[in-house]
Amino acid sequence: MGVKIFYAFIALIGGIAYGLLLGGISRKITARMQNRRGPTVFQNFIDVWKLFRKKTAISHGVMFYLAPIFRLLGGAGTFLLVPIVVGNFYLSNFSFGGDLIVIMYFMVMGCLGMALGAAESGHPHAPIGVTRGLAQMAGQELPFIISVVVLMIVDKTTSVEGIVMAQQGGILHWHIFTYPFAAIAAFISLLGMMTSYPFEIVMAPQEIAIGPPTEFSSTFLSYMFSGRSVFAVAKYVLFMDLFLGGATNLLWAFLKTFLIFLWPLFITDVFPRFKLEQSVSFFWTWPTLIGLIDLLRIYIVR
Amino acid sequence: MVNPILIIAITLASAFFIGILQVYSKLWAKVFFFLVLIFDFVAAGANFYGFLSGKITSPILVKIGGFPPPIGINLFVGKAEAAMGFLIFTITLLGAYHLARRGIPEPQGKAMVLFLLLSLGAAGITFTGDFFNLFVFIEITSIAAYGLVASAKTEKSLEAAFKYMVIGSISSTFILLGVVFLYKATGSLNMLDIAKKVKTFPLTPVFSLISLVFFAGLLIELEVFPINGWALDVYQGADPVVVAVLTGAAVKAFYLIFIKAGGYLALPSFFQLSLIFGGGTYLVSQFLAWRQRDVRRLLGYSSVAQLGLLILSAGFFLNNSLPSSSRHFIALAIVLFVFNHSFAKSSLFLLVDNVETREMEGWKGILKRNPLFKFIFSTSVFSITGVPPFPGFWAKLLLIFAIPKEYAWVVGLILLGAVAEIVYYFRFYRIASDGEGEKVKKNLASPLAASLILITGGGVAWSMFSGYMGIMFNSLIIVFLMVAAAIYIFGFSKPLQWTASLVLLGYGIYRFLPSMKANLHGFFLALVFFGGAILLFATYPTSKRLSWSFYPAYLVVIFSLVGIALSTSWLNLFVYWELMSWSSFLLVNMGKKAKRAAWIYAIFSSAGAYSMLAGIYLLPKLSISKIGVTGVLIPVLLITGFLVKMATSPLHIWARDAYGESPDEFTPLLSGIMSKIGVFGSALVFLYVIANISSGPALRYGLAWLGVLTAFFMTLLAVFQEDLKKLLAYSSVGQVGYILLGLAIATPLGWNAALYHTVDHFIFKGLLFVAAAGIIYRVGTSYLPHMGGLIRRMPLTFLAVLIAIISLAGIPPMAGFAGKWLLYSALIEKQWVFITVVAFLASTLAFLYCFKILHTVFLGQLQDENKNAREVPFPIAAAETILLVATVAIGAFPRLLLDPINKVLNKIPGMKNSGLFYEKTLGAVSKLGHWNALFLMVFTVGSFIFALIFFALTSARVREVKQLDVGYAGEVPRQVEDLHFGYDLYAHFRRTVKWLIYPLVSKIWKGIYEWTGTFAEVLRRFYTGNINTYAAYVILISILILHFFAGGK
Amino acid sequence: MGKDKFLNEKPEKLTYSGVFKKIDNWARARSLWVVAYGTGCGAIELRPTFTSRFDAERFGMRMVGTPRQADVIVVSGYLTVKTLKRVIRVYEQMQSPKYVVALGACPINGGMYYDSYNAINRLDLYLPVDIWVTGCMPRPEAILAGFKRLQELIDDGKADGWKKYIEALDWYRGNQRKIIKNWRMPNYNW
Amino acid sequence: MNIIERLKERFEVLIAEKKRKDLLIIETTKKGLIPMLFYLKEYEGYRTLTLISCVDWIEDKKFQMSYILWNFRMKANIIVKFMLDRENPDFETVYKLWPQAEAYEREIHEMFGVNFEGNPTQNEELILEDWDNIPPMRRDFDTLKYSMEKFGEREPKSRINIRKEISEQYDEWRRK
Repeated sequence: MGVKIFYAFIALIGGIAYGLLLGGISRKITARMQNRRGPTVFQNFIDVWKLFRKKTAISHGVMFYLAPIFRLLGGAGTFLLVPIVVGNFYLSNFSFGGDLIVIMYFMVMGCLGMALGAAESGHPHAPIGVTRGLAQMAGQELPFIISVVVLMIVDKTTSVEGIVMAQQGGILHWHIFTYPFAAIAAFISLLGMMTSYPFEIVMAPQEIAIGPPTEFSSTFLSYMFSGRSVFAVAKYVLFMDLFLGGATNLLWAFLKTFLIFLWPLFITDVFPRFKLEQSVSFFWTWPTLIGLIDLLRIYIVR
Repeated sequence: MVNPILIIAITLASAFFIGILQVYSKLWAKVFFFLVLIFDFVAAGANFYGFLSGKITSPILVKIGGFPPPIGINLFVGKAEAAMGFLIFTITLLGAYHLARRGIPEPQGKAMVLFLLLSLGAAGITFTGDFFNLFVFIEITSIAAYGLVASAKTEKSLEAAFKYMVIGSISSTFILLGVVFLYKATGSLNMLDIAKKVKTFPLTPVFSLISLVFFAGLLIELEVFPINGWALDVYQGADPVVVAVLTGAAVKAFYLIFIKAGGYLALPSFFQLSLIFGGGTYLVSQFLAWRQRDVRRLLGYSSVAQLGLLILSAGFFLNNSLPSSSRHFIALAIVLFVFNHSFAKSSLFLLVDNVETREMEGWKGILKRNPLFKFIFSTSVFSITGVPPFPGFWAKLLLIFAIPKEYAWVVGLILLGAVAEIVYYFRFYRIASDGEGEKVKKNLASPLAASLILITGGGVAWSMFSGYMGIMFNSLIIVFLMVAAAIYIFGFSKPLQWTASLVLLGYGIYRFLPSMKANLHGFFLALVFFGGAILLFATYPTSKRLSWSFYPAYLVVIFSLVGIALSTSWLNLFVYWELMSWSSFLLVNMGKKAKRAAWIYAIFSSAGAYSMLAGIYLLPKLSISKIGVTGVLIPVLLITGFLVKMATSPLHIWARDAYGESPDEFTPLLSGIMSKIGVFGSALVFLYVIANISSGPALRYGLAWLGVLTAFFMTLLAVFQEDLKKLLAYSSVGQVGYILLGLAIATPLGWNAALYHTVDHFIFKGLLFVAAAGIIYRVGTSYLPHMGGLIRRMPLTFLAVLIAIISLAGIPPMAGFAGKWLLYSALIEKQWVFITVVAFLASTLAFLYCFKILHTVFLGQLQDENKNAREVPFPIAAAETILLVATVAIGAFPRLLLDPINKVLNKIPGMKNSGLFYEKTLGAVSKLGHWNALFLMVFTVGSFIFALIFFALTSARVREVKQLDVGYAGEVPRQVEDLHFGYDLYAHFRRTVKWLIYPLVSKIWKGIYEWTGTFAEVLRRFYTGNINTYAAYVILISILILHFFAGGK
Repeated sequence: MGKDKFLNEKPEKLTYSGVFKKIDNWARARSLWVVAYGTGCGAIELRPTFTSRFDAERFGMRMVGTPRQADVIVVSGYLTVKTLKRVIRVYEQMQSPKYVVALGACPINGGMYYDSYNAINRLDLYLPVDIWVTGCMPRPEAILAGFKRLQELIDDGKADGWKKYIEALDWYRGNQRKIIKNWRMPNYNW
Repeated sequence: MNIIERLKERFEVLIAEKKRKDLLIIETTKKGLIPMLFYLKEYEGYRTLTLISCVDWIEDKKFQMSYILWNFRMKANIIVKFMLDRENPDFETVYKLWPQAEAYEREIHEMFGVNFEGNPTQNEELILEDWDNIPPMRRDFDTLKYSMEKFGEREPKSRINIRKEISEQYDEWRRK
């Protein structure tokens, strides 16, 4: 167990670093798409360090103080519960802790903790952002749930390892090819999960400053930044495990997560922002209908 | 033994003597009047007691003038006659006493004479053994009644008296005609003689026609629909005291002769006649009263309906083809009905006499300021509507279970009418108890006596009932219930009541500990007891402002729940169920704005209970065990009753307001435990009924959809609630939907999920409601936008609510997640794909309101008016802590709860292999997946602490700032600024899901209510109020009766 | 102001030391977050600075919507008394280390509004300015040059206006109160 | 009969000048203004109040108040003006006729000190928070002097000097 914890810790550091790097890459790619040079790919590291080393910070109360920790815990916990390389002792982390259902609910913890801290700040923008985020979540979860239910039912398992195992035996066994509609639904839902344009509802800088974290500063913000990064990586890894057949070694894992990372990025950079109503309606119509095709398929075939 | 002739003769003589005495001394006339009545009362009582005690064994036969029966007139007093006589004189005495206290209408002498004549006539009708003599007494009664009705001397009463006279004459004519024909046909006027002759007599159509003429006359007097317009006018127009005596005594005498004549004349079509006229009158009148605004007329409709039910029962009683045991039960039911109705209705009419206004609106809030009035009113209304433990309830039960299965539709009709009765009576009750009315005249002695008689009768009826139906009521529970009543009667101070209740509950736990075995019954028994104790404990701090009857009613609820959990027979369960429903109705009604909610609650729970009763009636046997039934009707009827308590959509509309407006101290029980007893009932239905029918899987699938849609829609509605308790109410209902879903899956895993969630939902929702009670106590409002920022004032409550919410939302390390995990595992195992998706989505939606609770209550800006709010009082905090510890403990060690559940499930055939086993690293493992609760708890808490320490060490210098130190667009703040965002948090989301939250169900229910009312209004046009039409109806109906029922069909 | 709703305490003096001093300064210089707050006409020049054409993001700069997370406040042009109040509040709500950049002629000496009854003449009296960018208005290129200079100063550890402000808070406050007669803010805006 | 004649018939018109096809300037008296505005609004179709302005005729000891109205149908403006006593600048609000007048009047009150009787918000600060002098748009207000006194010297010897000066002040303060 001690070894496990040690390796998990290493993996966590790696995950955070990878997440920050991906964030930097996304900023760079966005900049290049907008015909400018953009910051270095390590910009996020600099930002995090700067925030981490700020001299002063303010706190609005206990929940506010704990919010970044919740956020980091939610991100890191999710990351550690998802096996990166299935079967590998060092890289499956704590995936014995729970199956896909556990992960899906664990994912909420960080968001909820941060939402509470933001709400305690007493800044009106914070609850506005949070309620938008939660409503958005209700929207994006539906297609995601549909595809996850499809996978769980066809693979007759709820554990991530089981789902990965079911996809072994060649690229065409990946769920993205065997259940393409479910995969499409889930990947559209991923756009919402990453809260990037066109589903940038929570932060919405043009409307409510930056929403929930308005009052967070300095070290608080650096923790949240790290938590957010590693949470993003956790989602990529989860999607890799669910749809791209998992990874057999670390290199594959990097490659596949990078591919998944690119998908929301390219959507983000070319679309304007939805209103919340439009966003939820969108999620509850098109991706849901697409996902339902596969759901109906397994319903009939079964 | 007192010779009945004495009663009649002395009353008759003194009636005329009073007229003379009146001229000399009004006072002495009055004294004499009462002396005569008391004599009658004592004499009739003595006879009745003689029959009861067995001193008189054979019927008293009085030969007048010494002629033997067939030739001379004679009186015949059997058991029934003696009882009826006693009833008549009791009611008359009560009425007379009331009249005397209020002031006898002028001219006093005439009124007293008529009053005596009325009672004398009624007694004569009862006692006589001769048909012609009967006619004479009917005439005496009627003429006295006309006079008394007119004595109020208002326009309405005079009109009513005139109508009564016209219709009464027609009726008398029919009766006389019948008697004459009878004599012609049989050559005798003596009832017994005729009865003897009829047995050997060829039943020719002509003879049937003759007796029909007689019965047509009687039916007119018995106010059957549609020839009862005059009677309603009498009820409405006459002096209420007179009406009380008329409906309580005179009409009952007519009813007795109706049964007697039915038996003597052996009319072949009597059964159909009574079924059609009795049933029709019953049902139509119950609905006609639906929108009635005039109190007296409403009571009139109710009287007519009750008479209809009596006529119906008479038909069954005299139907020789039924087994004698069921006829015996029906006889008992009739006795109870007559007793119940006479006293309850007289009491109500005497109460009406105390209130000036006729309009129901005028009764607004009348109960609030008049406690004694309230007591009498409640007793009478409860008794008439058949609320346990009053006689009406037992009468209804006896009647229903005595009706053979081939007349099941009659049972349906009776229950339908009963629901309608509850709708209008409790609308009346609601208006009377809503708000603060004025004090009324206090002339309450007679009605009080009547209601006390009713209560005694209820107790007697209960023991009789359990004796006859062979049901063993757990005597310990009865004792506890009586102690609860004693707490009410002795009226201790409220903290003392609280202590007494806790002690009683503790003693109950001690006594019932052996019953908490590892089976379903024991499981729910433990939940009721321990949960009830915790929730009761938390009521202490606010107990001072509670109503006097709070703790007794609370205890009655708890011990009824115990009774339900321990029931081995469906009927036993039903009795406790009703007791629980109605005591909880009283509790809900104690809320300040809860009157309407309580009314709807009463309607729904009684409708549900009657549906359950119909199901129980249709069951082949009453014990709770495997029952082989076919068809989907019985399980649906049964489970509807339980679903109402669980407030499953579309039966949920009572829940929001009943939860929201009921006293804060009671709501935790309502949500935490009472809804769970619905789960218990449903589990029984699933286990013993649905499991055995062929369409079981389809039914289960339907119920699963019902459960999941409830969860979905209630969650959605909770999101948009702005009231703390109503929000929690919707949430509670939604969570119970999950439990129903788990039950409907009916695999070991599904039942595991359902039972786990049952306990867990009690823990977190009990915690939330208890905390809500504390918060509302401190803050003084349950309106969410008026709260905010309370985390600094109530840190412990915040922590408790936070953990409860995490548990509710199903976020891993807390207890709630296990329920979710089990449920989804079961669903995926069962492969109900669409249901799984909706269930997942509903639980995602739950995050929305979870955040809303935490934010609007505890986070955000503190409002100025809550500046001085303190932490919740100690008992509430203690209860919170207990439940909090339970949540965390079960979160870390779910086997604390899962192992007992497994034990329970192992007792159930088909549920043996729970589908879960435990492994060291993987934790709980099902066929599909795994989840290690302890690891998650340790991992979460451990990393949390680690991260916290690291954060505290490395963070920048942190300054704790105050409320308005927020970077709000650089604006310079002002002291009065309210930056709290607490109203309509999800306005944007509501715009998206507008089409989903359209209040369809409540509109449908409202539509049903309104349309029934409108239909009743249309039907009511039948009563034109015109005597010509009434007379025409009478003639027409009589001809129809003669036409259709003649002939020995 | 109300004691119960505002933290009316003065900030502590901060020492500027530590093992990571060099790295800190390096990182601070390369990650300047500018609070999106425009005071005057210069705000219109600030936006293009962040667009594709001038691309301030390549220096690690970005706009943030809240003072809590910002490092730099740009006083972009003339400053009226009314706006000054808000600027002071925003500045004090920023977390240290923080920097002030004054754009255009007006904050330097009043510019074309030197005789206005309402525009201040010298920003220095009220806030510790780290960098002045002259011009009426300065073009984005000039603004970028200013920021570049600010980065150099931070790198060298010379941009210490924020420390000065805390040390001499009373002096600054005195100047501020001289023109803001009715001080309706807390003693220090946390 | 054109509008000038109609106005002359009803009100006291001092000057009526048709500047352009679509612009008419009317001068009236203080007493006649509000009835005239009312008439113009209700009967002549000048339903929109575009602007209220004030000019300080310090030599005449008058404020010239101008109300510019706009007739949407005819696409024509009318300027109604009158002279208000400078020493005693009390007038009534037209807030009841045009709610938007509230803000114009508030500004004129702040800048010129004209008192509009009946305007509910005119005493609230619009632009000048904590103003401590005579209204700044009056011509007898010396804005340069005021600025120098309040905000310091404008013309430094050089940029270095001002920096130096301020740092001197700062150092001096620190020494204390």
